[in-house]
Amino acid sequence: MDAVVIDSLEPLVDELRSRGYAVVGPVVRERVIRFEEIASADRLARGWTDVQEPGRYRLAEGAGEMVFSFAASPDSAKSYTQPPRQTLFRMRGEQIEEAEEDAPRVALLGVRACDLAAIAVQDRVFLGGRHPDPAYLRRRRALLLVAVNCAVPGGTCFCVSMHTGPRATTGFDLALTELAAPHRFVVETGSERGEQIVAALPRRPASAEDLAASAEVSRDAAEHMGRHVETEGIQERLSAHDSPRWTQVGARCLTCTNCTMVCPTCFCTTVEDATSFTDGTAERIERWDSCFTLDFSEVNGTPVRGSNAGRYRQWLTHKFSTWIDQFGMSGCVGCGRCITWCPVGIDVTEELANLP
Amino acid sequence: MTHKTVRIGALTRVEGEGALVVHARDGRITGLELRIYEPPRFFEAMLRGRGHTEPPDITARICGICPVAYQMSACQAIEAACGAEVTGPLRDLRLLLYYGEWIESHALHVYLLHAPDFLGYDSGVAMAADRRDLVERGLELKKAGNELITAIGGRPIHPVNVKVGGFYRVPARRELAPAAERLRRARDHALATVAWVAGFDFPDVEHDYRFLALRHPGEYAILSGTVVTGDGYGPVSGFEVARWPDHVIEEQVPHSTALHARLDGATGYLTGPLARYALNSARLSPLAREAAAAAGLGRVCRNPYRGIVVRAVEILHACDEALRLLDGYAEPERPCVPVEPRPGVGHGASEAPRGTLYHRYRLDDGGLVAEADIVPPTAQNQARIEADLRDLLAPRLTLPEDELAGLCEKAIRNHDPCISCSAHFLDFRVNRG
Amino acid sequence: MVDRAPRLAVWKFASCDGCQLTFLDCEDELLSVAARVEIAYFLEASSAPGPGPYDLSLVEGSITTPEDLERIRHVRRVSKRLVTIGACATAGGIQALRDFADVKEFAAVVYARPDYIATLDRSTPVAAHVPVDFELRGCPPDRHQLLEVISAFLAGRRPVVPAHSVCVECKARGNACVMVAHGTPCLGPVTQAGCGALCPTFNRGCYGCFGPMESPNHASLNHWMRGLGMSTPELVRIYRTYHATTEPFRRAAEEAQESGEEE
Amino acid sequence: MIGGPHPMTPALYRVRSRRPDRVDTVTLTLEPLRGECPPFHPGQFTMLYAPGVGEIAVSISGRARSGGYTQTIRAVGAVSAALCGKRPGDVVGVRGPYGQGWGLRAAAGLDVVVAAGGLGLAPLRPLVRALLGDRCGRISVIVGSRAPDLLLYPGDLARWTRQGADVRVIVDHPDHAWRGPVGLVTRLIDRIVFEPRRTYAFVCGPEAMMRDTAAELVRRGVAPGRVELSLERNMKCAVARCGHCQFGPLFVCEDGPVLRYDRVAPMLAVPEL
Ligand SMILES: Cc1cc2nc3c(=O)[nH]c(=O)nc-3n(C[C@H](O)[C@H](O)[C@H](O)COP(=O)(O)OP(=O)(O)OC[C@H]3O[C@@H](n4cnc5c(N)ncnc54)[C@H](O)[C@@H]3O)c2cc1C
Ligand code: SF4
Ligand code: SF4
Ligand code: SF4
Repeated sequence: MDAVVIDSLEPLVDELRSRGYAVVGPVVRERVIRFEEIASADRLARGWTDVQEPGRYRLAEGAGEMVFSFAASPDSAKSYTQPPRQTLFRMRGEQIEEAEEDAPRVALLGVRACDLAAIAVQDRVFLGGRHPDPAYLRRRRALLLVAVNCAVPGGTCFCVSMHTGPRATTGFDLALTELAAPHRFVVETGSERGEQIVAALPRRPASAEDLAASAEVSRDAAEHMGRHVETEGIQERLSAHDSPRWTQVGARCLTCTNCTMVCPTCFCTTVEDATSFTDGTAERIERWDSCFTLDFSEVNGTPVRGSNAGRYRQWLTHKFSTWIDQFGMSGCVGCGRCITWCPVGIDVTEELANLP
Repeated sequence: MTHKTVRIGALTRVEGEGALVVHARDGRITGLELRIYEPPRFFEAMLRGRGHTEPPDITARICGICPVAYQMSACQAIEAACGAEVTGPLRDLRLLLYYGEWIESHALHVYLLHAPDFLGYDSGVAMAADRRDLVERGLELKKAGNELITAIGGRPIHPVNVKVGGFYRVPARRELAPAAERLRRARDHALATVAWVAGFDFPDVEHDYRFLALRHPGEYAILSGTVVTGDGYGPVSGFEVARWPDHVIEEQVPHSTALHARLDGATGYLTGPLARYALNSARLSPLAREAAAAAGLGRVCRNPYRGIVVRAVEILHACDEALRLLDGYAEPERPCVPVEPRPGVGHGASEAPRGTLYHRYRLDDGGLVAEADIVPPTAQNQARIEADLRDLLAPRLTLPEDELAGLCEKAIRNHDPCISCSAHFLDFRVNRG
Repeated sequence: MVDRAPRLAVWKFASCDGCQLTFLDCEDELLSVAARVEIAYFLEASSAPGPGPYDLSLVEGSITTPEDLERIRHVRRVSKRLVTIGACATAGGIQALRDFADVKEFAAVVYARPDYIATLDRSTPVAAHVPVDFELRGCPPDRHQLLEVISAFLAGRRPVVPAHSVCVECKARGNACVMVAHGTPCLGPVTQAGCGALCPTFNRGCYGCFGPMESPNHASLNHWMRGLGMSTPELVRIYRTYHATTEPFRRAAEEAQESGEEE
Repeated sequence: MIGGPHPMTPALYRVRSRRPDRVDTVTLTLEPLRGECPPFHPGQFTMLYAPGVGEIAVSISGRARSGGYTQTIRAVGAVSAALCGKRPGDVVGVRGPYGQGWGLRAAAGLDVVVAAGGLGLAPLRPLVRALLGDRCGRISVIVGSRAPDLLLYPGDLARWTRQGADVRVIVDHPDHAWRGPVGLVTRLIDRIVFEPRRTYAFVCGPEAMMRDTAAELVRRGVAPGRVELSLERNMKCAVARCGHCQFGPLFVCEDGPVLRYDRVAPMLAVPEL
């Protein structure tokens, strides 16, 4: 289907809801742009923008009617593709039953190109190996992705370096480009599901000017990346295991795990066991874990990576180097979340630039 | 010449650690010591040099049973010192939090600590073996209180959301909805509780108490008010909380880590449910007033054993009032009012479940606490509890010792003494002298 | 071997009673627990203390008097497993602030006749005196963690009480970092998880009531929090509350003092 | 197409028999409640789940005549202790077998050195059995044990000797009855006969022991590409999704646990990798 133009998001939100999707979109909550379920397009973070730098995020007033004038939110699609906590199975007596947690239909409205790239990374991790995860697949299928092409990259963004953005080219059901004067959205479709939805909306074909303006948005965004990473030779640079740089960053790193928790591709988990007082049911739970905890690498009572430097090195080398060995793609999509949300402002791009 | 010593090595089913020693000679009590051996924790001393924002969190740690009471008295004392006042919807939210603590604390005492005395069990858990339905009802009530505190304060013990000036974040209406739902059921449980405990077999005892409680023009005072005292028959006299030090003086007794309080020179006054009821029963919610009447409480209750009925009535009042506030709840516009520290003295008092809890702080030029003074209810009641015990024992000294010990423990539990609280108060003026 | 219910004891030392109350606050589980274990000694809840030995002792409170020093040794002798609960029992609690002062002066401030008061110079955790099998942190401990310790004990497993930072729970709960988004100083990154990241959920910085996490980097955090406007005395005070005498928080306060002098 | 059970859901097995090996170590024979035991390669492991307690990685130490797996577990913590406490008839969960086993075929026609430290003998046991079954070259088995009474599988060791292997044992802490050598397992390399340039080696034990043994063999001329080690890392999933066992670019669970020394030697030299 050719690109179309819609003037308002209201019919889109309504259409998605009428198809049984919970629509999750950007709203302002506690002075941060968050993704949460909305009942109507009114709730969206219209007129807000954000200012992001290492270790600092501030909400700010944006351009009047524009709905998507901000960069990455602390929320990514990860909470939907891989919930922070899931029950794996329950065992009672000699019976074991898988906890088929239901996968509600969710439409994510406002995901960015980097987020789509992150979902592709997760697809590779959870579905592309020898032991694909049926629960992940269920959730993934229940997810409808309405992407928005970035207009205002944040101070910590570097998707251009990672070749993941700023324009959404694949992996979405719908992709919107928000245009001003007059306020409108160019809509591209990326799936049959997407086409059916567009077919139900009031729309008009996109004109050549609409398309040119849409392309201009992405060109402009690409020129305003807050950060840059030199990916050429990155694996070689990251093989400098004994660089003094690791000790320096280790002295700053809190080993708090925030970077891994907000990263849309970090997939590490651990398991917990629970037993009930009443009926003796045993339960196994999988939850997010992080390579920054000591337990993570514990063998025979001692962590393999005891120092902060060792743990930071593991995270950075995995993201940008060994991930490529393991999955044939980089683990970083350049969203900048780990930089903004590191409580002490450690900047992966700076660390990478400072390696020999 | 006959000697007799009654000893209770460790009081049970009270909060904190205490013991009782009674000496008698020739049928006369020669010594009676309610010993509080709760180790001293020196809160007033530790508070010196802390920031003006800190006492609510720090003093909460005096008592895990009534942390909200400490937080409320501390906040109000500091706000008074800084010339700030919390009013309107923010004050309502404080009241709601406090009602939660009342429900939780009273339900704990009524069901798990006190009722077993009347029904002949060693504990609430033992009682559950025969009367699981009752204990479950009590636990549900308690849970309703805890959920309300949790929704507003984050957790029931040492809530994290209380701040000098108000709160860190005010809950949205929808966040309070589950607690409100549970409270509706709790109110029915509370009604049933009043009827249930009213039917207990009470010894026929009455004491001429001198009562002390807060009084508020529009409320059955919990959060704030002026101090009133009286005997329940005659007129009351009153004073502003800021005049507390002129009226209440503490003194140290050798057998205890707690101090005894004197009101206008006389020892042995009573604060807590009986006092509140005697002085303020007209301000109970209509539902609670009706239930009290049906339970035969009258306008004043001087029988300490019936304290359990008054507590049940107060649970009902708290549920009822909390629901009224919840139904009218609109999210306050801002979570707190600004409180700028300035040098000066502030006093604050509120009604902890066990009675009036008074705080006083002096802030220095840097906004730090220079002096702190805390008078918890059990310290005020200790002399009166000892008097109750003398009255109880004097005519019964011929009874076997273990029987006497049992009677004493019950008489002490009537007052729900919170011994954790009582081990740390002082009056600076006394000690400085 | 006869299968009998494990015997549980709950002991109190210098404390606010909150940790024991946490147990009674498990309204939904209390009666099920009581059905699985024999609550043999629990003065606050029962006037029928059963004699030892006990399979599991939960100990609340810190050691502050000469008698308590004796009593904790007794508790250890009569307990197969001894689990300390709460900041007082695991770290000395708020009353350990006396360690930074002169306890005699403290007593003189509070009591007219300090000579009546028998107390030790320091408030110490239980583990300073007897071996402890497990320490459950928190002022107060989290209800779910307390139940987890009891049920892990019954199931013979290692309790799920991770030693990582509050941030892990904060992010799993879906909070945005209050330090990054609001500039609110927060001890979450150096504090052990367990509470469910309560304070940040209420828009407040963590004040460290679960004590230091497994590898706290206070120097880096202090530096950052100074940038957010905290003064040296404020930094010192925030570490000197409920876990003041734990080695990491003691050092954190000292580090703040030292780096404050440099500036 | 993706379907079927979740990769983290175990199959249920019943403990068929239990043999205490030494004070803290037990060998269990496990049979599935339904269906058959999947085939395994020597060196592979399973994830054993003690219901309500936890799940740990345990090597397969052999196949019982009945067809079940035998697995040897040392009680070092809660989960291993719970598994050691299982009795015949009890039910446990099993996932696997997982991982890359020993390069049995690569050793064909060569002298073989098998070096084990402590419990490291468990995954080597099915290997030695297989080697003895289908080849006739020189086979040396050198075993280090902390103390004589902690030695695993003494019956197997004797049988292997009878079957023609050169089996030698060394201990750290001898008792009065011990007449054999004392020290680290590397000392035994002197005593065995092998042609370094035509030798293949299989090593399993504590990491330091493996590093030293491999280095010593290489020093004597064994090609680093002909030395295999079985690495141990923290494992929660064994299917390359939990991230715990990463070792540089490797997932020890899927790319290992058996890895060639030429590949891992540089990584083993990096602290905290
Ligand atoms: C490939 C492989 C094969 C193994 N084969 C055997 C075997 O045949 N027999 C045997 O007795 N043991 C074997 N182990 C070691 C065994 O997995 C650990 O001893 C066990 O995990 C300890 O768990 P625990 O709960 O009993 O002890 P704890 O020390 O209480 O362990 C606590 C936690 O730490 C983790 N942990 C601790 N040590 C290890 C470790 N070495 N590996 C992975 N996780 C660890 C566990 O995940 C556990 O959840 C093997 C390990 C690996 C990786
Ligand atoms: S490593 Fe950082 S920038 Fe890269 S995807 Fe993760 S959070 Fe985003
Ligand atoms: S890099 Fe930053 S966010 Fe990540 S663990 Fe270190 S301090 Fe925390
Ligand atoms: S966030 Fe910190 S201070 Fe607040 S409850 Fe949790 S551990 Fe305690």
